Amino acid sequence: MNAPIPSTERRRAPTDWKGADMQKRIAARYSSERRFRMIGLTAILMSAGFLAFLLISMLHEGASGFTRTELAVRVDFPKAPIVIDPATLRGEGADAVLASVNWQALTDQAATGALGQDGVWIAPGAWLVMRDAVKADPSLLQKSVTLSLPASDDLDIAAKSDGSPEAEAAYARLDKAGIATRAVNWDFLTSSDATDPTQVGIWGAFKGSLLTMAVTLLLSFPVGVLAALYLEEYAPRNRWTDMIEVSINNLAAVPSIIFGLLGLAVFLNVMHLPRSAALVGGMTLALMTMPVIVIAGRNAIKAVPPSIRDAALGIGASPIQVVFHHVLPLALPGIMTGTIIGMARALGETAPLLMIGMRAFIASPPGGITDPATVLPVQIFLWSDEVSKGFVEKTSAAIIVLLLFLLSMNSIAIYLRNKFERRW
Amino acid sequence: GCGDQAGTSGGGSARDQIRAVGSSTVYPFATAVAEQFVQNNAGMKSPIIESTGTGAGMKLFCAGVGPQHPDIENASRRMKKSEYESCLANGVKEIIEIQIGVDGLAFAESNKGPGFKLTPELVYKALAANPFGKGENKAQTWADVDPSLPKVAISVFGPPSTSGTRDSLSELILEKGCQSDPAMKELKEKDEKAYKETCTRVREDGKYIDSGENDNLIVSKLGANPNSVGIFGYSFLEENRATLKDIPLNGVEATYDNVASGKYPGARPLYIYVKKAHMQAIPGLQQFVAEFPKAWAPGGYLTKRGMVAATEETRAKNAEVATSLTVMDGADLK
Amino acid sequence: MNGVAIVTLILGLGLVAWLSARAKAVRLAPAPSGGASRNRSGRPLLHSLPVYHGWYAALWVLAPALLFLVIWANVMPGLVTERALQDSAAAALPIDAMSRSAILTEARNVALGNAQAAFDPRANALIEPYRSAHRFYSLGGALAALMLAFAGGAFAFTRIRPDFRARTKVERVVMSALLVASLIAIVTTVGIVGSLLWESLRFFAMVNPFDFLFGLKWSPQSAAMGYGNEDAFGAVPLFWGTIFIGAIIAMFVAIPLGLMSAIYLTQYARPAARAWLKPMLEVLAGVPTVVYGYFAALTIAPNLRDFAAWVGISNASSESALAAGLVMGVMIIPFVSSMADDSINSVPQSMRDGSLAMGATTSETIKQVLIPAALPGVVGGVLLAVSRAIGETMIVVMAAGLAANLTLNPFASVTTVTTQIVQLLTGDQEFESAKTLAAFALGLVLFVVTLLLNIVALHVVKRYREAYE
Amino acid sequence: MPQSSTPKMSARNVNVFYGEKQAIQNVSIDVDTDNVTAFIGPSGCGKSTFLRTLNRMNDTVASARVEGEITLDGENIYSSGMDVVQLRARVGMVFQKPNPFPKSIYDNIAYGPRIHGLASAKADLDVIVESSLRRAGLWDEVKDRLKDSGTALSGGQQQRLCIGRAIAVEPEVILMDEPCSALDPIATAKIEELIHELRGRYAIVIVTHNMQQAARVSQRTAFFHLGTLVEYGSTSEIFTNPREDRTKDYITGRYG
Amino acid sequence: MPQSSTPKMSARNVNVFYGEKQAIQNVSIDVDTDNVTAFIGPSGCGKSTFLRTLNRMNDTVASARVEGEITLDGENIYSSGMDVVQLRARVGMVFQKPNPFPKSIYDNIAYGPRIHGLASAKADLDVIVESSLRRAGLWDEVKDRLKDSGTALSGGQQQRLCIGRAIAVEPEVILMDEPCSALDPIATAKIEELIHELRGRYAIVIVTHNMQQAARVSQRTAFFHLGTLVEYGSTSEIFTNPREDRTKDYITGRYG
Ligand SMILES: Nc1ncnc2c1ncn2[C@@H]1O[C@H](COP(=O)(O)OP(=O)(O)OP(=O)(O)O)[C@@H](O)[C@H]1O
Ligand SMILES: Nc1ncnc2c1ncn2[C@@H]1O[C@H](COP(=O)(O)OP(=O)(O)OP(=O)(O)O)[C@@H](O)[C@H]1O
Ligand SMILES: [Mg+2]
Ligand SMILES: [Mg+2]
Ligand SMILES: O=P([O-])([O-])[O-]
Repeated sequence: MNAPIPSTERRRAPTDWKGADMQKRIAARYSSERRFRMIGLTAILMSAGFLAFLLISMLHEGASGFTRTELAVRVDFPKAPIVIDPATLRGEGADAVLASVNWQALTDQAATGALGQDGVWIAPGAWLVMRDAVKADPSLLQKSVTLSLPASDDLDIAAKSDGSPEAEAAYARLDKAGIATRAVNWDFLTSSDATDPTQVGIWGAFKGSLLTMAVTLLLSFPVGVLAALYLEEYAPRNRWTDMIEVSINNLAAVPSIIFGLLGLAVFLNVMHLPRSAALVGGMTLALMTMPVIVIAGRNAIKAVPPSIRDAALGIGASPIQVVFHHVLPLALPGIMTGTIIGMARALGETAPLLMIGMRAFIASPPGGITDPATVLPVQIFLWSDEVSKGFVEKTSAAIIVLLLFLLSMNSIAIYLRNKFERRW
Repeated sequence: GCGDQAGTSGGGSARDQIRAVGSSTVYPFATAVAEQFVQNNAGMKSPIIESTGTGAGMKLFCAGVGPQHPDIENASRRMKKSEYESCLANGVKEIIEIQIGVDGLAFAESNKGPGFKLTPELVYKALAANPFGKGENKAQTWADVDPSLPKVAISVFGPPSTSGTRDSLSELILEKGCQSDPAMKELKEKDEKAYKETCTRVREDGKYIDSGENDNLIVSKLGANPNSVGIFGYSFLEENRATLKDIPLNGVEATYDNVASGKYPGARPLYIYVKKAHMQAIPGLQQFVAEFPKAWAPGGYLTKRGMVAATEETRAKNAEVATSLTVMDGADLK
Repeated sequence: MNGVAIVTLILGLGLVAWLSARAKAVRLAPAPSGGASRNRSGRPLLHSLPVYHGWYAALWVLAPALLFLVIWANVMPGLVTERALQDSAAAALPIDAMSRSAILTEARNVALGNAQAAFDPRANALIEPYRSAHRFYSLGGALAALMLAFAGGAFAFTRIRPDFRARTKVERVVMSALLVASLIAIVTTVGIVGSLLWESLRFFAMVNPFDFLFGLKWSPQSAAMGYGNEDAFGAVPLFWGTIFIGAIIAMFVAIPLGLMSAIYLTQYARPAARAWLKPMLEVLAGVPTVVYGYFAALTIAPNLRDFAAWVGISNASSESALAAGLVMGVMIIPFVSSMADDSINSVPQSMRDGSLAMGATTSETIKQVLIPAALPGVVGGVLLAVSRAIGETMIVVMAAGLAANLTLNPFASVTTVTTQIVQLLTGDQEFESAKTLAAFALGLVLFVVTLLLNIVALHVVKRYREAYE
Repeated sequence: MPQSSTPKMSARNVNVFYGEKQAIQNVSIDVDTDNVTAFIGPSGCGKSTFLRTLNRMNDTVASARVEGEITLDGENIYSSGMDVVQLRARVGMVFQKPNPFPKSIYDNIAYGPRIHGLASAKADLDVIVESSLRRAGLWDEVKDRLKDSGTALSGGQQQRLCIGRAIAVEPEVILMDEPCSALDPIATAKIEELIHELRGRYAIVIVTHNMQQAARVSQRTAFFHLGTLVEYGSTSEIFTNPREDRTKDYITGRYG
Repeated sequence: MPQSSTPKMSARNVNVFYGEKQAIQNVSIDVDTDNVTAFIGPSGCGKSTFLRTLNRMNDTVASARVEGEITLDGENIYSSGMDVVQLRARVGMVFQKPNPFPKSIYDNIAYGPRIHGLASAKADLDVIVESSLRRAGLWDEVKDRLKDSGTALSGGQQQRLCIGRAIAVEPEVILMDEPCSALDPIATAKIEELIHELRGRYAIVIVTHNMQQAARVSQRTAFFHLGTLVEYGSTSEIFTNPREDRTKDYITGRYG
C-alpha cells in the first residue's frame, strides 16, 4: 500500500461551484472566452475585409479594362484604292498579298471619310481590325460594310471617366450619333503585349505564367515533399540534419532577387539555358518555393500521431510504405497549404525574373517553355510604369486576371486539401 | 543520340528574334519601334526588348558576340569608357552608336499646388546636402530658401540615386545651380571630387524623397501630397496635364518646344548600341535599326509617346550612322 | 539518332521490363493461402510484391542507360570537336585559343541547326566535318545506351526469385531519391552563399568590414553615385529598417490577425465557413506586391502622415515605416494563419476532449493545450512570414522610401536591406564598383543574420514543443 | 453519511445519433450520490456514448446529436442557458483511452486546479498534485519524475494519471469509462478504494466490463444492450435476480 | 498438434533503457509455439516495453536502447542483417492503446494482406477481411458498415479491429498487449477462443492484468516486477505453487 492519504485530504469536499468566488471567477473566465472569441472574429473580419476592399477596388478600377469603345465606320471597299483580287486571299501567300496594302492609310481614309473631323478618334491600331476582317472574309472587298473599329485611347478614357475636354466633346457627339458603342474587348484576352493601350492583351503573359508555374510546380512540389519526408521521417537526428533544417528555413528568408542572381549564374551562365524563358523562370522560382513546401510539409508530417506509424510498422509495413501509405496522405493537407502559399508567392514574384530576362516586351505568346516569355506580375509591373493613362485600367484588369489565375490554381489545391483533411 | 543536349551545352540556341536589353527610359520608345517594325515587315517575329536598366544592360551587351548575347543595348546615357573596354575584351569589337533622341526632365506639382516658380539655383539651395560647401542644409520650407517662395515644407519626389535620371538631375539642374557661385567653378578646377560632392550631393533628411523607378507613382503621390514637387520624365507630365501643372524653371515653362529647343533646362540624350557582328546573323536587325530614323522626327510616333526629338543636325548625323552602320570609335568616351 | 527518340525508346523498354518482371514474379508466387512469410504447405511466399520486382527491373533498364546518356551528352561535344579537328579544314584555324574556340562554336551551332549562318567565314569549312562527326558519335551513343538498357534488364530479370528482396532494393532507390531531394536544399544554400561570397569578398577589399557591419550611416547616393566610400556603407540603418518594418511592425499585424484567424477558423467557425474563409485568406499572399505598394503609398501613407501631424509628430513624412509595415503585415497573414490552422487542426481530438472535460473553456484549451502542441507549425508559419517580409521590396520602395534612417519613429521613412539590394542591382551603374558589390555583401550579411535567427528559433521550438503521444 | 436521495443527475428519454445511426434509444436513468452506478453491457452497446452525453462531451463529435432531457440538480444541461464549462467542471470524466496532455506529470494534474483557480499558491497546488496522485495510486511511481512528460508513462500509469487529473478539481459527479482496464489487480484495488471513499459525497458512474468489479464497487447497475437500457436496479438484485433474460445471459456469460 | 519444442523466440540477457532510465533488466525468456505465454506484473513493470523489443517496435522510440540477444528461429533479430520489415510481418503485434488507421474498417484489415500480397484478387481480400473480423468477434457488429472509418468505433470495437488487423497477415508470432482490456466478457471469450485456436501453429504472447485470463489461456506465465523477470514457468505452477514470494503476493493480490 502507498503511504496513507493525509486525513485532511480525505475530507476535501467537492469544490463549491456555486460559491460567490467561483461564480465570479467563472464569469471572468467566460468574459475572457467571449473576448477571445471576439478577437478571433475581429481578426477574421479584418483580414477578410481587407481582402474584400482590395478585390472590390481592383474590380472597380479594372472592370472597364475588359471593355473598349468602338466606332461604327462605314467602309466602301470597292471605292477604296486597293488593287487585290479577293481570290488571292484564299490560298497560299495571302499574307504577302495583305502585306502589300497600306492598311493604315486606308483605315485613316475610311475613318475621315465616314466620320469627317472625328476620324482622328480612331485607334492607331484600328487598321489591324480592318485587315483581319478582310482576311477572314475576302468577299468584303466587293462590298460596302460597317466595321466596328476601336476608338483611340483618349476617346476611350473620355467614354469611361473624364478625359481631355476635346475628347469629352467628341465622345458626346459620337455617342449621340450612335456611332460610339461600348463592347467587350476580346482582344484583351487573346492578344499579347503592345504599346497602345487599346491593343494590349493579357494572353501572352497569362500563358507565360501558366508555363512558368507548371515548371515551378513540377520541380518544387516533388522535391519539396520528398525532402520534407526524408528530413522528418528518416534522417537521423543530429547536427547535420539540424543544419539542413536551418538552412532550408533560411532559404525562405533569402530575398527573391538573390534567387534571380543564382538562376542567372547557374541556369544561364553555366547551364546555358535560354534567356527570358519560362523554363528558367520556373526553375528559379522553384528554388524559392521549395523551402516553403518543405517547411510546411515537415510541420504537417510532425503532426501525424506516432501511433499510426506504429500500427503500420507493427503489421510489417516497410518504413517507405508507412510513409507513402499513411503519413503522406495524412500530411497532405498541410503540404498543400505550403504549396498554395508558396505558389501564390511565386505567381506574384517579379524581382528574380528581372535577373533572368523576363521583364521584357514580348509581343507574341510563348509556344513552349524555352520560348521568350513574360509573366503576369511582370506585365502588371511594366504596364503600371507606362506613360499612357489608358494603361491604368489595363493594369487593374491584368491584376484581376492574375487574381483569377491565383484563385483557380488555389481551388484545385484546396479541393485536394479538403478531400484529404482528417482529424484523428 | 542526344543532339539537343549537346547543342544547348554548346551555348545559345537558334535565334530568329532580335533581342535588346537596357534602359527603362528607352524601353517605351524601343517597344514602339519594335511594334512598327513588325507591322512594316510581314513575317518578322517581334523583337524582345528587355528593361534591365542601362548599367545591367551594358554588362549583358558586352558579354560577347553570338546568339546568346543581345544585339542591342538601349541606354539613357552614353556608354562609359570602362564599359567599352569590357566590350572589347569580350570580343564585341564593332559597336554602332546611335542617338535616338532626348529625354526631358520635368518639374511639376499638383494642380492644387501653391504654384512654385523655381530656378536651378533655388532647386540646388533647397536640395543640396551642403549648399556651396557652407555646411548642412537647414532649410525646412521653401520660404527658408527664398522669401519669394511659398512657406510650405520642402518635399521633393525625385529619381533614386541608382537611376540614370538622377544623373541628369545632377548634371542639368544641380550643377548649374551650384555654378551660380563662382567659387564653385574654381573648386571644379582645383578639386573635381569635392566639387562633385558639393554640387550634386542631395540632402538625406527626408526632404528629398527617392521614389523608385515608377514615375506614375510620383504622379499619384503629387496628387496625394499637393505641396510637394515632383521630378520625372517629361512624357509623364505631358500625359498627366489634367492633374499636374509644370513648374517653370528660370521663367521657362515645360512645354514640348521649350524642352526640345533646350530652353527648359533638363534634357539628356538617349542612345541605342548595336553589334555590327550580328547584322548578318540575326534576321531583321538591319531593318529594325533603320526603323528608328523614320520615327524620331518631331511629330513622329516617338515624340507622340513623349520622347523629345534631337536637333535636326543630330538627327541627320545619326540617320547616316544607322544606314551606313558606321562603327563607333570609343576614343571620346569618358 | 535524335535525343527525344532514344529517350522514348528507353522509357518504352523500361515499361516492357516492368510488365514482364512483374508477370514473372506473379508466376513464381504460390497461391496465397498462408501468412506473411509462408503458406500452409511451407513453401515460401514471394519476399516482395510483384510490382516491386517490376520496378526493380525497370530501374535496371532505365537508370544505367539514362545515366549514360547524360554523361555522354556532356563528353560528346568534346569528342565531336576532336574528330572534326582532324579534318584538313582545321589547318586554317588561327593559333590564338580564344578566336579559335569562337570559330569552332560557330561551326558547331550552324552544324546542329542552332544558327542560320556563321559570323566568321572560316567556320563554314568546318561545318560539314562537324556534322559528320556529330552523326558518328550520336549514333554510337544511342547504341551503347540501348545495349546498357538490355544488359540491365537481363541482369535484373535473372535475379527474380521468390526470396529475392526486390522491395528492399527498390526502397533503397526511393530512399536515395529522398536524400537527394533534401540535398538540393543544401546545394541551393551553397550556391547562394557561393554566388554572394566571391563578390562580397571583393567588396570587403574596398570597404572595411567593420565599418560596413557597425557603421551607422548608409548613404544610398554615396553608395550609388560615388562620392567616396567613407561613411557611405554603414549597414546598421538598413538592418534596423528591415527589422523595424518586417519583423516588428508587420508582425504586429500578421501574428495577432493570422493566429487569431486560425484559431477562430479551427475552433469556433462552422466547418463550411472555414472551408471558404481559409482559402480566401490565402489569396492575400498572392496579390501582386505592386498592388499593395500602390495601396500603401497612396491610401495608407498620406493618412498616416496626416494623423501623425494631427497628434503633433513634427517630422512625419509621406513615406513611413508604418505604412509599409502595416500593409506588409496584411500580405503575410496567410503565412501565419494557414500554417497555424493546419497544425492546430491536426492536434488529436483526444487532447481537446481531455481539456474540455476538465471544464476548460475553448479559449483555455486553445491557449494551454492546442497551441503548445501545435507549436512547431505556428512558429514555422511565423518564421515563413518574417522571411517573406524580409524579402519584400516593392511595398517598401513605394511606401517607405529609400532613405536609410536609423530611427524609432514609425512615421519616418526607412529602408530595408532587400530594397537596397534590388536598387543597387537593377539601377543604372557600372557593375564592378563598390556600389554594386555592396548588394552582394548586404545579401551575405542578411543571409548570416537570418541563419542565426533560425538557429535560435529551432532551439526555442525544441525546448517548448509538447509532443503528443 | 446519508444524504438526500433526490437524484444528482437524471436522464429522460435520451436518444443519441451519430449522423443517421442511432446509438442510444430512449434511455432514462437516475444517478445519485449515495450509490455508485455501474454501466455494463457488451462492447459497442453505447455505454461510452451515453456517458459522454452526461457532461456534453458529445458536443465535440460533429456528427453526434442528442435528444431528450438530462438534468443535473434539476437543471437541464442541454438547455440553452446551461454553462457547459461549469457543467464539465462539475461532472468530471475519465476517458476510455488514456489521454494525458503532452505536458509534465505535474502540469497534467495541476491543469484543472489552475484553470479553476483552486489553489492560490504554489504550495497549495503541490498539495493538490500530491494528494491527487496518491489517491490515483500513482504517487510512489512518479514522485521522482514529476517533470517527465505524461506521455512517457506506461499504459496503466497514463490511465491513473488521467484519473488523478479528473479528481484534482473535486467534481460533484465523476464519470469513469473503464478506469481500470489497463490496471493490474493492485492498482485496480486502489482505484476501487478511491471509489468507495468518494461515494456519498460524489455521484459516481463507472463503465466496466468486469462483472466482479461492478459487483464490488457499485450499488446500482445499468445494463445496456444495442443502445437500449435493458435493466437498471440495485446491483445485488441485478446480479442475483435479474428481471430480464438478456441481463441474466450477459452476466452469466451465456450471451453472445 | 504437437510440434518441435525448440523455442520460436528466445531472449538472452536483455536490457532496455529509456535514455538513462533502465526499464528492463537482464531478462531471458523462451517462447514456443506449443504454449501460449502470458506476461503478468504490476503496471509500469516493463511488460509492454519487453513485448516491444520482441519485434523491434522499440526502434521507433528515439530514447529507447536495447542490449542483449533476441532470436527468432535461431536468428538474432538485432543483428545488422535482419530484415526488420519482414520480422514485423512475422511477429505481429496488438498494441495496448487501440490504434486503428483513420481509414475504413475494410481498409484497416486489408492493409496488411495488401502490402504482403496475400490476396491476388478482390474476392480473396474480401474473404480475408471477413474471416479476420469474424475471428476477432467483430464481424456481426460492423458487416454493414465496412466503409465507415475505423476511428468511429467504440473502444472495444477498435481493440477488436486491431486484433483482426494483426491476425489478417497470419504472422508466426503474435504479441498481444492487453487485448481484452476494453472488452466485455463475451468479446473476451471470443478472443480467448481465438487464442486457443491459434495455439500450436503460432507462438503467442499475451500481456494481461487479469489473472483468471492468464490462467485460462496460457500454458506458461512470466511474472515481471520493476523491470526484472521474477519468475517464468508453467502457468499452473506459477498460479498454484510460485517459487518466489513476490509472485505469490502479486497473484493473491497481497502485493503493493
Ligand atoms: N517512452 C518512454 N520514455 C520513458 N520512459 C518510459 C517510456 N515508456 C515507458 N516508460 C517507463 O518505463 C517503465 C515500463 O513501462 P511499460 O510501458 O513497459 O510498463 P507496462 O508493464 O506495460 O505497464 P502497464 O501495465 O501500465 O502498461 C515505466 O516506468 C514507464 O514509465
Ligand atoms: N464517432 C462515432 N461516429 C459514428 N459511430 C460511432 C462513433 N462513436 C461510436 N460509434 C458507434 O456507436 C455505438 C456505441 O459506441 P460506444 O462507444 O458508446 O460503445 P461502448 O458501449 O462504449 O463500447 P465499448 O465497450 O467497446 O467501449 C457503436 O456501434 C459505435 O460503433
Ligand atoms: Mg466505450
Ligand atoms: Mg503496458
Ligand atoms: O533605366 P535607366 O537606365 O534609364 O535608368
